[in-house]
Amino acid sequence: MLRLIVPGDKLDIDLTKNVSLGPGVYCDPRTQIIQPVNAGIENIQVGKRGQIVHIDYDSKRYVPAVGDFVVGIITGAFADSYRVSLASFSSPVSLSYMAFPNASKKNRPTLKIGDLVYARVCTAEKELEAEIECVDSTTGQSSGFGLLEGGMVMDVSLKFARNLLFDEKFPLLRLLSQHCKFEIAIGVNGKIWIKTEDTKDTLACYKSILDCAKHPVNEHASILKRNFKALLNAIE
Amino acid sequence: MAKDIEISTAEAQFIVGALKERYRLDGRSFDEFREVKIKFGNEYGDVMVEMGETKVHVRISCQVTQPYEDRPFEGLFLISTESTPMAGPQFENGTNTSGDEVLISRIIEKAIRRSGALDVEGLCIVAGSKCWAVRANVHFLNCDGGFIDASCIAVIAGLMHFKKPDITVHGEKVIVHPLDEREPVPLGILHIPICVTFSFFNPQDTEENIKGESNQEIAIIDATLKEELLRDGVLTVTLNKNREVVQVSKAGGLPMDALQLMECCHKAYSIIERITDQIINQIKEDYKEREKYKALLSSENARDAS
Amino acid sequence: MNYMEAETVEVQPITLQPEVLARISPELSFQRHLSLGFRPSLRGFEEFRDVELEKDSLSRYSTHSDNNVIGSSVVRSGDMFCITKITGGIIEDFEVNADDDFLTKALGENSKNDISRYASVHPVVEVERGRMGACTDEEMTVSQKLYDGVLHSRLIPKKSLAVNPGIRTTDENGEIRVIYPDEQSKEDNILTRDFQSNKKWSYVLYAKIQVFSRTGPVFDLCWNSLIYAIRSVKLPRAFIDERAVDLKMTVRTKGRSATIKETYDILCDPEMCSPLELNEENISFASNYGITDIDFEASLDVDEEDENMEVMEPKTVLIADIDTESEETSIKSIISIIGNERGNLKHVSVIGGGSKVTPDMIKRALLLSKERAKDLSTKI
Amino acid sequence: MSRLEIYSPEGLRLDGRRWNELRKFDASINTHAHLSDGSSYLEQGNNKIFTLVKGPREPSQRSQLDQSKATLNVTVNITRFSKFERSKASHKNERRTLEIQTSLVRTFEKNLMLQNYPRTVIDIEIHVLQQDGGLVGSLINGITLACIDAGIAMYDYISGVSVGLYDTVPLLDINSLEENAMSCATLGVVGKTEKLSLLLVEDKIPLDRLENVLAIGIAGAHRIRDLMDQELRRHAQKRIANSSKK
Amino acid sequence: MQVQTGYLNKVDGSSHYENKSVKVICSVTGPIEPKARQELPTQLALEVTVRPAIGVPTTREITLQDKIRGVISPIICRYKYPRQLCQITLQILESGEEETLFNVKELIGCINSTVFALIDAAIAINSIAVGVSMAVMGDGTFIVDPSNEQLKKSVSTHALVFQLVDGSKVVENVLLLDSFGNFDESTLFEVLEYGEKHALSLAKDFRKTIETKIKKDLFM
Repeated sequence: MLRLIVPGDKLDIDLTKNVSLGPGVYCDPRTQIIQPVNAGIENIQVGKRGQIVHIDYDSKRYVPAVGDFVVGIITGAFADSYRVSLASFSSPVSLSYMAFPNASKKNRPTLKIGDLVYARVCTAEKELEAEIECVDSTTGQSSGFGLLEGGMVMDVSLKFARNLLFDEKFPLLRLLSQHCKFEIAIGVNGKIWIKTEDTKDTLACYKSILDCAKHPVNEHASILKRNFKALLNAIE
Repeated sequence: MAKDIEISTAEAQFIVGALKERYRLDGRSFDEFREVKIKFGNEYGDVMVEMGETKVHVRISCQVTQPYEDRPFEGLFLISTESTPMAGPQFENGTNTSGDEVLISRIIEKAIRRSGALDVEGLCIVAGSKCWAVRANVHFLNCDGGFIDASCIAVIAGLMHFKKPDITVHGEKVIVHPLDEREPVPLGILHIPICVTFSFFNPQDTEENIKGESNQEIAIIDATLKEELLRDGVLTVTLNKNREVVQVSKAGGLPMDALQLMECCHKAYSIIERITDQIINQIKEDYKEREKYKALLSSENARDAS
Repeated sequence: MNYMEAETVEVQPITLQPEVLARISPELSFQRHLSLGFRPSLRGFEEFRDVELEKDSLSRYSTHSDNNVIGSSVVRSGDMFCITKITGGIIEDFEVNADDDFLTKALGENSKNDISRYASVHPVVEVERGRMGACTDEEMTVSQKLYDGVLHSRLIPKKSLAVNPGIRTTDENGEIRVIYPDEQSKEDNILTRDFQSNKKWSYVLYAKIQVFSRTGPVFDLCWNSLIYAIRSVKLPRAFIDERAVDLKMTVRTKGRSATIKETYDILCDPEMCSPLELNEENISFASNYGITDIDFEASLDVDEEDENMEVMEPKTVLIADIDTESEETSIKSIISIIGNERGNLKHVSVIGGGSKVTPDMIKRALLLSKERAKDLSTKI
Repeated sequence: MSRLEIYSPEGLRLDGRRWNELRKFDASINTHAHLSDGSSYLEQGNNKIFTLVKGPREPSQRSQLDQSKATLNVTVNITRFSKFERSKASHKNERRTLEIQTSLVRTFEKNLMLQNYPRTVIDIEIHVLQQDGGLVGSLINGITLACIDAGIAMYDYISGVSVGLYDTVPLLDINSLEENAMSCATLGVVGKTEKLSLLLVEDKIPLDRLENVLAIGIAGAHRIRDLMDQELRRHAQKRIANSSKK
Repeated sequence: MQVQTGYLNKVDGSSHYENKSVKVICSVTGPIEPKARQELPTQLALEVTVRPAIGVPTTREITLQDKIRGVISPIICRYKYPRQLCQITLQILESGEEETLFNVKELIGCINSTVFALIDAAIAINSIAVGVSMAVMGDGTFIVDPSNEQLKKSVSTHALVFQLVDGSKVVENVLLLDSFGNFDESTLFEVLEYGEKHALSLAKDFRKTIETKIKKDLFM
């Protein structure tokens, strides 16, 4: 059952049992009351370890959380780390020189200001500057993280980025692959990087993704068709 | 500006690269002006202009005041532009002394006020002692490029749409009639200036631009925010339907061939012709709509009275 | 590692002087005081500071002094004090339709309540901080609230501010005389009729309010001081010089010319003045109240002595006349009242940023405000 | 204002020039050698301007530090006594002054090789002692000269001039009387090319006449470039002569 | 009341609010990096800006900002975003009242539109605030959302904001009561009661608007 939650509402949870709080639910540090703080759809799962509660909602401003895959722009370089922006005007996060595969004191990464990186958030304390890493710390491998060369980047809403990254049933990527070959990196900070073999395809992908973000899933196929066709026609 | 929007090298290269292949991100051609949407509010002189995602609101108001001592026959006309973080977090509150914001307000000022688009002598009530002060408040709501063009359209459309209360003068005594008592009177508009902004990109290196003969520079009309952030130079021309250049501003930036600039001016003319007609027509329609409404109301009143 | 360093260190509880604690943790200091039954200022919960008023201690506009103060007050409340100086100006009425007779006719006799028939003062509040600088937000907000308050209490009718200028004439013998329309004889009537101006003037009142040694919220002090000062306003009579009336000026621009008449200045008479007519029943006084929860966990003596004492219910109390930094930062729910001793209210503002504001609390505050207004009104 | 004859039927202007003649152009560089790294003094007609270039030097504020290129600042000080009537208020924070400053920064940003001086700041100070029309053009010339004197790498000269349009006749290098009486355009031309770095038109000019105005402006600007070039070469010769003496 | 969320796309949250003759746009951006002087070590800093429809901002707008901040601060979970900034900008398009005399309608319009913009920006809030503007006329009648003429003829004007929780059906606190004019204790309590009733019914509209927004965002 879908239940609309507005901040201040009571959540349908059993407080005598364990509760894990997801996005949109907050425990007030003073009163210790668990309450919804965002408007959205209530989502409660009761598992073995207790209840997991979160609110489903969409937003634009990204707040770092551990484990998130993000696309960031290098905005500064310091003695031992880069400063990276995950969203314009947000507090910057840091990317240590040691957070790269095979990193050592001697072997420094060679990123430049303005470069795009794909990374994972490794610490995110709300009082401190968050940190990201370009290495899978369990394997020490790059695992697809690191510099994103060329291509194009676009900003979408956070919900859309999450759908694209996590929802296997979300058809957009599969549909895109029917039109052209592409490389893609999806950051849950709402930045999507895409690279194809030529400008025209990238442009079509760029427009299609942005259009699809504003329309329900069932219209995606026709949006793609239209955009790719329009660009093909423009050539002739 | 407080802080800038961050743009990655990859994105910048892609956008300029696409321009070289004559593509723009939003699929427009280089010479295509975005569709202008003009909406009027409930009051006279309340205009909202939208160009793509760019939104500008203008409110015209007036009050009786004293004229300047050295200009006893003229009313006052003031345009105030103030940006807020509403248009985008890159804008700062109140302090609009930064380069871009000064240029925006100066160009609007030159295009409309200095060019005498509003008949200020018509604002005089009693020479030397009473006159109308007309004020245009420009509110930047959403910035996706083209603030100058949109604001200029909004201000001039606002002035054309605005009506000031009717007055009766008995010697020194002035009676201002409320809007519901007497039909208000429109302002005197002497010409309709419209701004068109070109953004220039240099696809080659600087040397070629300055020394070379190739003139390969790219000029696009009505840039979006991203294009504005990446452009190398900008030109704003203001024209009216009388084929007069009201104002031209190319404050530095990428050096451009004089002939190419001339070409821009000619391109701009066809655009301003179209927009001028659009404004005139929309105001006509809005007035008609109001008339209808008013007629409806008065007939109802008449019925009530009987 | 050195053995000595590893030795255990005895942790001593730190004892802080009350004033030090008040700086470091105003909230804790506030709660400690409350749990003992009084406030950081050592006042009781519902105890007000005493207010002292000095009337007419500042000189005013007259032949003897060259200042232009037409009303003033000096008010002290606790450590804070406040000087209000009211100055006046005369402006030409541009509100062309705002004629009082016109309004009465247009709106009918019942329009006495109509807000456009009342005026306000233009206050500028300065809270002295011992340094120069731009206006703070507090100064601007207090100024605006004072303006709104005076306007909406309908204290000053526009009619009382209308200027009825006299004429200064010089007769054949060189004798200078000022004739006012309300005290003229028959022959003068003929004289002044010609000068009956088409223009309308009115007084505007400006108030400069300076607050010294700020210890807490300043609005109430400023309001009360302003009310005392308004009560003491005496408006000087104004006149026009006969010779100036004839003055005509020809202006020529761009080949056009026009004659501008009535460039005369209006002058004030330093000798004659009359008190500003107020709607006396609308004089009111301000007071404020905070609502806060007493947090017994913060008190010093619960843990040891009264172990068996039942857990105290959190208690909500009303604090009258907020003062001191610790109260100002700790109290988030505030009731501010402007009213008179008869329970007639002019302004009530409730901000419920913290503890719950209950009707009972508001009722209690209203009751206290009546007593306070009674006390303050006796000082005029 | 009395009716002045701006342009006589014989083709003479108020100060006796013909339509295509420049005003007296007197420039000298290295005038304030101890005060700055580069300086110039320029008299263009009755415009009297001196320009100081300080830098490239370390920025005083961290915010001015740019990793990739030098930061350029221009301050224009229009003195209160620069016009016939002394102005009551300072021109410092006027919008017009701010506009001129921004325009000048943007004009020279593209012409100076700022990428050669990363992490530094270049301050340009201009003092207008006297003004008589066509101010922005003169400011451009002053900066060009001073920057060359300071030895800052640049791509080419930029020369500025203003052109008025009297009915159908374009008048080159106008003074303030002419400026007030007609509409005019200010140009900043790059070297001997036809490229405009700066173009300002502030009053109505018929669209079909604009090309004409630009053409005469460009020609005039080229002439000014030559005059500046002459002065620079004269100054250089003098220096060479001085150094060879030793 | 008509509200459109997501009206502007360059900010994180926005709303276009229209109620009778009041029209306000609100934008919210945050949490973002504050300037050094704005930063608070333990909580979110709020920057509230109000721009009038006509003229330049004066002390009147500063006072509005102050009142809005007083209402909005307690409903935002400010300790969730230490050392961050939230910019709230309000542009009044139509005030619906004579600016020199009143500010009730604008104040309520600003507060209501801010609540929607905050929700749109997904800033954590612990409850919603619902505001009502009222006028008491000479004959003792109460008018909600009075017109300019009614305001001018009124005896007293009241701005009320309630903090609502639990399905937005329970009043948690009175966030603001701002009354001017000539009234007494019993009128004040009647106003409070009447306003509360109206706010609770208005809250239903609030929830409906929020529901449409959520459904649109999540394509449901």
